[in-house]
Amino acid sequence: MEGLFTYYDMFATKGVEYLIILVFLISFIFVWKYFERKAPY
Amino acid sequence: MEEKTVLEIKEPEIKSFSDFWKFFKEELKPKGKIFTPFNVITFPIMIVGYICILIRLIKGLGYPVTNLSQEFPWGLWIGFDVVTGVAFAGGGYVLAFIVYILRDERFYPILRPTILNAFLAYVFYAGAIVLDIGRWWNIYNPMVGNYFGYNSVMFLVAWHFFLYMLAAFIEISPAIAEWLGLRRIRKILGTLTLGAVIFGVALSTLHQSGLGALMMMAKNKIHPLWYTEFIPILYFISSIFAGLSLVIFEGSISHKVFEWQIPEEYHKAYPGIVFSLAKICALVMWGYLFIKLIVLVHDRSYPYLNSTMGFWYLIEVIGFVLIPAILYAEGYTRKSLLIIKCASILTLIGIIINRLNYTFIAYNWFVPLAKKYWPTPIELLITASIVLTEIWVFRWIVNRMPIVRPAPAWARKLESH
Amino acid sequence: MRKETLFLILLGALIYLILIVYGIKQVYTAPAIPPSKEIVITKPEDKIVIAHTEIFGSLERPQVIFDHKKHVEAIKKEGKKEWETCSVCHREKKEKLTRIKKEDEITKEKKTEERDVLVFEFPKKIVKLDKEAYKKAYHDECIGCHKEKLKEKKKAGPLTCGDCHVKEKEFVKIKYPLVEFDPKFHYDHETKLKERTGEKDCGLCHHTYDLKEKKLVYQNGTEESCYYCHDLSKKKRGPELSQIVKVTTEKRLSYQKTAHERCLSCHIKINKEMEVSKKKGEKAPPLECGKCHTGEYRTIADLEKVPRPDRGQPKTIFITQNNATAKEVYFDHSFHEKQYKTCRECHHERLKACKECHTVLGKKEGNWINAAQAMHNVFSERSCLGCHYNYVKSKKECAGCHFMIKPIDIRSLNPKETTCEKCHTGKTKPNVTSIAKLNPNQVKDIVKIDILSKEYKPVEMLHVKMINALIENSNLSKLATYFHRDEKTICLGCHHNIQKTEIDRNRAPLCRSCHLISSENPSSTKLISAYHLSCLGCHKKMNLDKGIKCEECHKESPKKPKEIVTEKNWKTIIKNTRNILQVWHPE
Amino acid sequence: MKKISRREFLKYLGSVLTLETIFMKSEGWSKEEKKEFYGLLVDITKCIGCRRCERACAEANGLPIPDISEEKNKEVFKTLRDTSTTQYTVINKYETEKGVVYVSRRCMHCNQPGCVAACLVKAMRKRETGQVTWDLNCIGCRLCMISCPFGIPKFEYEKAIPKIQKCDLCFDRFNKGLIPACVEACPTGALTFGKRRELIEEAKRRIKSDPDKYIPYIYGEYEVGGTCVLYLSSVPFEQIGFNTQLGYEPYPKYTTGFLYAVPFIFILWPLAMLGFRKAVEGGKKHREEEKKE
Repeated sequence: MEGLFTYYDMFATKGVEYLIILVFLISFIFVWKYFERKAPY
Repeated sequence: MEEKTVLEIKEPEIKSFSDFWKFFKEELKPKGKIFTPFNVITFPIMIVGYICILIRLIKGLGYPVTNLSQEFPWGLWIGFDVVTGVAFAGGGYVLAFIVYILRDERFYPILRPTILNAFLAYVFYAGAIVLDIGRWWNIYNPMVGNYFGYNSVMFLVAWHFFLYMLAAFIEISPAIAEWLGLRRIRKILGTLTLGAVIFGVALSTLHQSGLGALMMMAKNKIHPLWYTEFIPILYFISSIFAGLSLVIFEGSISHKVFEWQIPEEYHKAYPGIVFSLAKICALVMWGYLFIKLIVLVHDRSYPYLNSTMGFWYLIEVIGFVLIPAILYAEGYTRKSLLIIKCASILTLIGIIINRLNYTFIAYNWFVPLAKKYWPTPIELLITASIVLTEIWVFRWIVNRMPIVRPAPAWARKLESH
Repeated sequence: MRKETLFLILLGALIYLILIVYGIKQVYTAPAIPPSKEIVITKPEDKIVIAHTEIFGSLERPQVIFDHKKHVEAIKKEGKKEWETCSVCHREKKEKLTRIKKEDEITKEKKTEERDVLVFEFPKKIVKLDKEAYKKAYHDECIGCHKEKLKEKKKAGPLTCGDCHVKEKEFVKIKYPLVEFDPKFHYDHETKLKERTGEKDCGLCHHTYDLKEKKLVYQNGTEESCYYCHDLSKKKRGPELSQIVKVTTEKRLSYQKTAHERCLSCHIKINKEMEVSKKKGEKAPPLECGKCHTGEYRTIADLEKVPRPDRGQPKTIFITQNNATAKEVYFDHSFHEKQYKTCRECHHERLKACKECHTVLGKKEGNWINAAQAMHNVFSERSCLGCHYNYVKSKKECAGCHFMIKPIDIRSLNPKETTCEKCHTGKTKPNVTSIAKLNPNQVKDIVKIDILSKEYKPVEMLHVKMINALIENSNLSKLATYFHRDEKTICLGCHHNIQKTEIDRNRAPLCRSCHLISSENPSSTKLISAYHLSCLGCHKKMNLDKGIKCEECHKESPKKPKEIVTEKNWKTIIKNTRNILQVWHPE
Repeated sequence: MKKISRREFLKYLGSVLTLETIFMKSEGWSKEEKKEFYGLLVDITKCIGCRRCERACAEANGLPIPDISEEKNKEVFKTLRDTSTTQYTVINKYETEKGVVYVSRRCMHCNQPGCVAACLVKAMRKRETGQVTWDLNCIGCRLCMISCPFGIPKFEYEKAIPKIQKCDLCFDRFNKGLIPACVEACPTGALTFGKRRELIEEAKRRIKSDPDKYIPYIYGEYEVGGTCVLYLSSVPFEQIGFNTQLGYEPYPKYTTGFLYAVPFIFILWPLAMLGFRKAVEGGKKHREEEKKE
């Protein structure tokens, strides 16, 4: 019933999502380094 | 190891249709031994499967044939054959994209088998949809006649199946031309492949995500953990690493089976290919996990995690995406084919579970146990026979056409890439 | 290395297999909605739930179920009388009350007196209202006492946390049935206390709170119900009472606390006196929970004979106000008193006359609800019209017709003189006689309804028999005889939505004249539904056992086939046969 | 091409215009009365559970006729039934705090139906007058069963020539000017047929006239974007088998996200890939030249 008689914030979770994306990009550096760690084939 | 049979390729002189027919009949005869263990096991299953298909056509989709009910309109055939089969065939467009668009020549040796696999998968698995269609005599309605239901996702998916079969056929047709030795046609087909690839990749992105969009309108039936607005995106990305995992898994088998066809330098290059594929898979899965996390947060469905369905969701996400991703990464860094093979098997099972979740496990999850769906023997038999027929046809083609072995000299010159 | 990895792979495969099988089993058998765990006990043998959620919020440890009876027995075993046991755990308090005796506005005598009263709150010491203080107070007193008993080598209660905070009892809710201090209780207490103290002294229980001096005051003639100030659950309150309620909420004097304080302290005092005086045959006032919280309630019929507490209210009143325009309304107060168990039903704010707050133009004390609104509001339980309307809609005998008749609301229907004069009779007391039976020739005896008969035979309605039955019903109740006045009004039960004057001219219209057999307009009820809604509706509302099933009103007509739909839909039948393949496969 | 003179040109233009108008008139482009949604108002407080609507519906649609005698009703009401391939509408009995209540379950004929948006051969169609009807050109893919928020379309699995069975609000009878069979058979006027707008006004009038009889909510007014079948009840809807969490978005809207994106992907992907290929190729040639120097 939300939205018609009560206020429903559609973008409430946008903040957390941006944080997650940040974390992903940072993690990508380590993942890339991880792949380069051993002598590449 | 039995002694390597000599690689004799004799090119037929095909001038007229009769030559072709004569040559074709002669090629129909099986090559190599007949009573191998694989043949002995699979042949009876296929025969029984075909009988079941007949039963299905006569008796319709009632209980003894399938366990479908009003609560579960889609069962194993759509869930496994069509949706998972097409996801596995995703390797075709990914490799075509890498080889033809990113011009990365390293993957050339496994390009042709993957495309053949994709083409056959579409023909057989997507073909299975005809079995699941209740009024199959109207199957041509969306294609021909004036019943174009352009408002429906299924319309898009149906047309794309048809078009992608064409695109894949054009991509594989050079091999057929080489088999028949038709030089001029081979030249023309060579020019078409780039167009077919670009059209194929565009088509594939759409209907891989389209299969997800089919479930978009079951909002109140699918468990909130699985239902999101981004199902198409999840389906598309999971089809990338699903396809690649199948390429790795099937590659390892076909390398053993078609050992005698593969030249030395392809053999040496094979591990390198597999490792780079594993790397791509690991990265894509890593991205997929984060998308799942974002979707979980976006739909605020994380409180459902501590319920029984939550437990099953975690098995699917952690057990079948995170762990295989780690295994792929480990396999890449440790350079061990075995770990990568295990990871690919796990991902394949993961994709099957994910697709079946959407079709009948997390679908109508609140229905009591008595009404729940589980596949009947006939359904399993028919699915198995379709898969096995596809493998048999694959083997027939690979034994004859230059799929696994390099193209004949004159054809290689044509490759102006 | 080969065997090792093989073993590792097999192990991994096994774990995954178990996970999948277990997962699917759980998913397939999990109940969609988890069953709610709350257990409600309505027959509590003197057990109390100690949770104080208003202080602790969501509890870290499960709630404690305290067995009050066991503890009282234990203290009794140590030689204490039953009425002495209370002061062991509950603290005593001095309570000051100033008594004022007034005869027509002059204060005769004014004195303050003091009484010692037991406060029925557990932590004996007065404790600050926060988690730590409460926790410490409870633990000191409970565990302290248990430890003492252990030192004296006596059987003592549990000491460890788990014994009191029992996990299984986490969702137990204990509900004590409400004690209803109905007029019989009030009358018995009045007479007994009069014998004991010699003269009628309402000050023993009643008092009011003087906002200016912030003291408890008792003035004769202003006795009121405890619920007015102490019922903290009720939200809406007039401007005057809300101040007092603010004080009671601050001091946390909820109805439950004050009732126990007032009743049990008095009972203990009497028990003590009876111990000394040892008068035979006198029943000691009860002290155990179960004795008062019995759960049985007396109905209005039982309380018919019981005299209501006398508070100087007149027997009959002519309701009027100084600048009222309408005529006076004769109101039989004593009769209406007997219709309710408490005065609060009508005197919802203070025990004063309605006109003190609901003046003709409305006053701040009355929340600006003027007299007309207070008396005529159809949807409130306290107004005259509202109460009559609810009574008529709920009572079996009246609901038959009245469930269809709309309430007379001064705003919607332009009220005519006749309807107002029913109540506004001026200074004269209206005398109303019961309605005479109907003479048959005046009205058709049997009415045959056959206009719609298709599947069923026509209906023979025993018209006069029904009317006489309704007249009998109407004569039984005083309200009905007052308002129906003559048998013509009974006809309005079914021939509704028309003026009574037409009925007086013996012209009651047929159902068909307003209800069409079939019409495009969705708001007009079809004839077939008009018949069923009114006849079936009336029988169901009066929950008669006859006249509910189809057969009882109209038999099935044998000649016609049992076709409900007038016109067969040929197109769908062709559509089914058009599927030619279907014809070849006879199902 | 012979240069045509101005007069010839005007003559030619005139003939085209006349043709145009004739064509327009015959094709009925003239502004005819815009068709409006017809719907059904189900007043649960009035239903007495006599199941005559079930039998009328079976008679009108050539389905097996149910036995609706008193004893059979009592026995049938023991379990909650769903519509099936042989019953387009069913009555279920619910014990609620307001006593026994009979609830009729049927297709809701949504304004924006999920089943119509799902059908790839336009077998499920939403007619201008509000009815949602099924047709024989269906291929039986059963996506409509998945997309219906109320789970109404039923598929005849046991038949070799299966059909999707569903109430179509007696569309054929409606075209002949008749009201649906169940409305005609209902003795207590629980079912009322009429224009959706009038039905909503009527429902609001009924709520206003007996505030304590009805709960002030018309089920179907906003549910899934509004449905043509509207329900009035004296008991909260979740207690009598209605799903009140369906939200107000019409179900087809959930697929628009995907379908609207399709053309853009078809345009952008090929361009991007071609561009990509050129860039990669350019890069490769460049690197080869550098290696040569």
